[in-house]
Amino acid sequence: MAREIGDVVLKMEGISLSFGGVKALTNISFDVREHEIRSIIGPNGAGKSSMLNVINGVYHPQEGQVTFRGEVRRDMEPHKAAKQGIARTFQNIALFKGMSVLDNIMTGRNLKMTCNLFQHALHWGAARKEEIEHRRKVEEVIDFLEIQSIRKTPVGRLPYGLQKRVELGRALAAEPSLLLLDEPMAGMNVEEKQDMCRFILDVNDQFGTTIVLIEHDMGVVMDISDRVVVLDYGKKIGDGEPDEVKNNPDVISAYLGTSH
Amino acid sequence: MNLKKTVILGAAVAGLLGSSLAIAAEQFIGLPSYRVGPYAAGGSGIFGGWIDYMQMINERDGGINGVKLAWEECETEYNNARGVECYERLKEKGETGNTVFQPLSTGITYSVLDKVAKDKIPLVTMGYGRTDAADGRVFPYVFPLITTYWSQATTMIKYIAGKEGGTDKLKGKKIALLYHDSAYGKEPHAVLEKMAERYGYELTKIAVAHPGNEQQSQWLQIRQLKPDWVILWGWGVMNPTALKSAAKTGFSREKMLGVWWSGAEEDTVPAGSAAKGFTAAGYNVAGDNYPVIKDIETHVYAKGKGNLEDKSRVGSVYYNRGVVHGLITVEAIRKAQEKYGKGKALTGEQVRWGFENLDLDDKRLADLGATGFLPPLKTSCMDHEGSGRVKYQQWDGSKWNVVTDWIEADKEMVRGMIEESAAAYAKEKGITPRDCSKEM
Amino acid sequence: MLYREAGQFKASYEADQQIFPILQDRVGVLLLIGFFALAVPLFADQYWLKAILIPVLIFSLAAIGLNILTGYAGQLSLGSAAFMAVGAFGAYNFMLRIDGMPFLVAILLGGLCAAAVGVLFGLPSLRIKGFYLAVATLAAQFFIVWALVKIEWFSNYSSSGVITAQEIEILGFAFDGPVSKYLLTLFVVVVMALLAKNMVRSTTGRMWMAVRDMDVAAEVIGIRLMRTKLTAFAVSSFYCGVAGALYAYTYIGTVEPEGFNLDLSFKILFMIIIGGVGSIMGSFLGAAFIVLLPIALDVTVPVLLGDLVSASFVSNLQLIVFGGLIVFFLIVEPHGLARLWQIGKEKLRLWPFPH
Amino acid sequence: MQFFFEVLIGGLLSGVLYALVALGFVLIFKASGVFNFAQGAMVFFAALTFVGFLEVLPGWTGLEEGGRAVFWLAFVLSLGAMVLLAIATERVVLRPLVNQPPITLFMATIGLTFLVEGIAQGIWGANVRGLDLGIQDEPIEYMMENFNILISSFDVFAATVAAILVAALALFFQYTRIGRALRAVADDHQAALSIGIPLRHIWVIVWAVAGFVALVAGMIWGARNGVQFALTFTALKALPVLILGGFTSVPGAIVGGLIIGASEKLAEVYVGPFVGGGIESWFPYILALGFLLIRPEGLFGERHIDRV
Repeated sequence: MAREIGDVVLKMEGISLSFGGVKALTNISFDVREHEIRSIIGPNGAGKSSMLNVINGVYHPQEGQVTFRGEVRRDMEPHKAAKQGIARTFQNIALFKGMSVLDNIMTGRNLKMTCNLFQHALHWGAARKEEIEHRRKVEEVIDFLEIQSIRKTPVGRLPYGLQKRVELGRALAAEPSLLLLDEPMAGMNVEEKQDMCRFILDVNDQFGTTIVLIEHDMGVVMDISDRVVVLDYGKKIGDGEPDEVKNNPDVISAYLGTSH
Repeated sequence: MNLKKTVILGAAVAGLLGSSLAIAAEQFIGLPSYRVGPYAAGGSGIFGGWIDYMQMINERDGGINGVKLAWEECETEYNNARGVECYERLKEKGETGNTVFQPLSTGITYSVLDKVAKDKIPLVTMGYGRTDAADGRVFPYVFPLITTYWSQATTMIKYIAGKEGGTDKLKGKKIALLYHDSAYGKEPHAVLEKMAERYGYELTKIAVAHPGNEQQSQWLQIRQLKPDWVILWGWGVMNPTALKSAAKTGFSREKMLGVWWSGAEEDTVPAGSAAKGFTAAGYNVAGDNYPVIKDIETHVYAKGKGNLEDKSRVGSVYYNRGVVHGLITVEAIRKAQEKYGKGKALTGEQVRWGFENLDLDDKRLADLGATGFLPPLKTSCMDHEGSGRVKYQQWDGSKWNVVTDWIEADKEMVRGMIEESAAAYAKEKGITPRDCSKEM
Repeated sequence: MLYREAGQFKASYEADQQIFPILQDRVGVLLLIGFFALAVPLFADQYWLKAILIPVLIFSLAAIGLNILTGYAGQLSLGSAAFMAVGAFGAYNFMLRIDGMPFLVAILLGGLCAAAVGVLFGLPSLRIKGFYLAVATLAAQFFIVWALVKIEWFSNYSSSGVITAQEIEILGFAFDGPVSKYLLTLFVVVVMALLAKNMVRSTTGRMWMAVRDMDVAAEVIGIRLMRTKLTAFAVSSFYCGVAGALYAYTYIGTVEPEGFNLDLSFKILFMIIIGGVGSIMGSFLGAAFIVLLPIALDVTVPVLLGDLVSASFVSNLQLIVFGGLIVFFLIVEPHGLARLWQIGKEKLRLWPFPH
Repeated sequence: MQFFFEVLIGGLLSGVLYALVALGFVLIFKASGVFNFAQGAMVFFAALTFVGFLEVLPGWTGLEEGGRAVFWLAFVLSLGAMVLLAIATERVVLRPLVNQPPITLFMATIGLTFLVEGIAQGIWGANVRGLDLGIQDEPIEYMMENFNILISSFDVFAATVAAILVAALALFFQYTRIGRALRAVADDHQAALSIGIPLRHIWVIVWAVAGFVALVAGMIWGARNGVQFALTFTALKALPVLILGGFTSVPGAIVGGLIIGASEKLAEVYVGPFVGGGIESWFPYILALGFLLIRPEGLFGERHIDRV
């Protein structure tokens, strides 16, 4: 690949998270480098989604620290994470069901819009210009994801695969520097998976976006990831390049279910 | 529906006799009634009595000097917006438009208050509405007839003084005012406070939050306070609850005095035996032993034309209050006909004059078969109240019994306050009061 | 045939983002406004103006207010009437206490008072959701009415706690007749409805809807929940407040705090649910429906049945039919009249060539 | 101090009565997820039907007026009416609206409110009626003489009835087949369906049980304040109880009722006089609101964790 992997942009150190006594994550550390595709894998309940939720502030870990672009923190509010350029998608699609595809993706740009309520109410001058300018950006995303024909459709009416794509679009509209994708290919057929893979690689390639990915499909993960973290029961059991991880005995036993 | 029938009948008769004969004149009265919701019991009683009285006039006398009464109901649900709609809907009906508007709701009264002077329709509010409207100079079209809340409050103190053995005995007495926490419940505050200054009794005001179906804390307060008298300024379910709670806390019902909106069967029956001994004011009395009620029975109910489904309610407080509404309305029209032409349908403006020049003295009341049924009444340009007298009735466990003669309000005190308040209103609204010496 | 967007190509995003992107809609709205602004005053009688049109317009405005909060931002509220009361009493006091206060400014200030109170009572929405929040907003309903009754300054120490709206005068012209009051109401309501429409189709509206549809996701894309919810409360209460001021000034005249009771709050809620949750147009349809239906029943039922059954039964029958129709409408179209309207339009779009 | 206890105990007893009304809401919300606005109207309908039957039955059957036989016959008939209402509600309102969003169902119950109110007053008339259950609403002498504390015998009776009812419902839920099915439905509609519990039957049953609770509540409140339209307002007393206790918790309704009852009375007595009184209209709501800020799901409500 043409892109250059850069320095570490995100560093997780000793993260522990529990819900009322139930431990979801135990003392986990790993890092993410600029421009790379970093995957988190593990069996169900391994704590993968919790990890993403810690990164962008939805969950607040009890211990550990997160360093993102030099700023050290333990927890933060999700909207601040968004402001710092972290965008994400969700395991169970979290689109705004009552809105059209276009509006959903437009919401992704809300942080870049500066007009206030009164300007919106009048919809004149700056507000109008802003709306059109951002519409243009959103249309670029729509073109990129090849969903032109459904832009005015309410997302609730779309099939699952397209909804996933729209959700990616909403995240991309924010022009993030770090993109967190939670099982972007779950429940898709082979063809849809291929499309999605292509989009992920293109995003990484064209925009240079750093991507943290959770995925179950091992084939896909091993194909597109630069490095992989393996979690099991909230603990890290492996970390490294795909080939390295593939041959890690702990990982093998976790996936085959022999060690527990 | 009577309107329709009479019109059709009239048209048929006119057709028979040839077109040269005019259709018999009709006086239209719009009835903004309410027969559903929380106050349906009062509404159906009052409007039932009122309609029955008008029916009786049509049946017995053939109308007022030959002018038949016609009416139409409009359901307000005791709701302000619905009331306004009814007012506007009824306004233009009938030959000469609506004669009079009596909404039986203070909220609706306020909602149409600004409109009546422009539309020239008298607004009659008996025992509710805006007290200072008794100043006819500022409110030419509003008639809080017979008596107002402020007048009533003064009669309550008079009644208590009578029981205690004179106004001088009021000194040091404790009176608690248990009131519905609303504009309505606040009405008597100023008067009672003023009288407290004059007579030296100690007034404690205790609010009951709407709807008043829980009064535990208020009555425990009363139990602590040990007042000599409790004035119950209640409304709806608050009344039986107060009586029940009084019984529960061992306060004597004999020492409880109710406002006229807490002195009907609807207030005492639900309280059961707890209501026994409770006394309440009334500008009309209960009972079917009056010639006017007997006439309704013979001319209306005997012919199967009564408005009430449950005939046993004839003679109840609310029913009789409705009869008073009917009676005064009819008398105002009769009076106005004397000036503007007998046998003619009159406009609201003309009937307004009738309301302003009512003179129901003892003799007239006797003619109407209503001696003791309602107080003598004489209105004028200055005084749109006309009487200010109430009787007190006591509940004996099964019916209301009159226990006093008509008690006169402290006119001098109330009148001053009315004029003050009306003047403030006139100033705020930029109204120039009429000069009553120029009125006929 | 007439309602066809085929052939209307949008060459620019600007054209696609107009308030009414389809030509027929633009023309339709203009015609509608023209009809209500020009034809109605000429032909409608006083009854229609005073008893139907003015209240429908005012309730529509309140319904838009509630719709912004409930329909767009997803926060269920049962306190709209109380915010109307704040607007009415606010406007009254500004008119009363400041000499030469222009009427339109007074009602806007009344609306701002309502907005401020709305934000205060909106604070719990940050933690409480759904029906819990709805019941919690009842606190606003009861507390505000109680405070308006108790604190006599609000009603200028009037003995009965009521306020009487001052005469309306704008630039020397007195708005005292039904036609002028109607036009004034229409003007305010139409302008505010258009502003609302603009808000809900811009970022503000998208943020509201995002919070409504999925608040966690909204936060993740950078929407500040607190600010968005409170903005919705403020704007919603502002609309209700202005509606309340109009209610006092162009409709009822003399109002008491109890007039803004829970029943009125519920009525406004009915309007948006029957009209269509999340639709400005639906607010108008719902308000018209809820105002007109009982009147229509009151006019027709007695004529049909008057001689057969007692007056009380006729009244109760109206209530039964009203309740039954609400259930019926919800079953036929749970998304309200606005959706029916949309479906109608879609049918029209294809007519006469259904595919 | 004696006054304080008087207010406290009176408040707790009233609170039980609030809880009784709240219970109806909880049952329906638990089983069908519907916030049943018509609960107040159901209380009114039940009480009015009961009193109506008391009035007409002697004429129809020749039974002695005010006798035991008439009382129980009227009770059974009213219960029958509530079951009919439940069946009709399920058929006409709930079934066609299944899977609609909660707000639509809520609105439908508002429509139902008008229907029920209209039917109740249409059939039985608008007259205000008294209801005598044979228990005097007077102070218990023993407490008066020994502690000078005023406690109403009727309130104690009502609280006992409510307690028995709650206990009976708890047993019903815990130990009967239907009860277990109801709990299953409350936990998970889909799961309940998949193990073969007919949801429609469950809904009818739960609405009928709520109707039964409404009947008992209506009789007690009716005996306190008269059987009249204002019975529908009892719902307003129950709502703060509901949010305090949690929409889905039977014990929550009871504890919530006790807290609301006691605190609103104490507040009215000790705080009311300083602010002009009448604070009972909003105090419970503000209290519940303050409480919700600390625990958004109510006292015993199920904690909801957003999973993303």
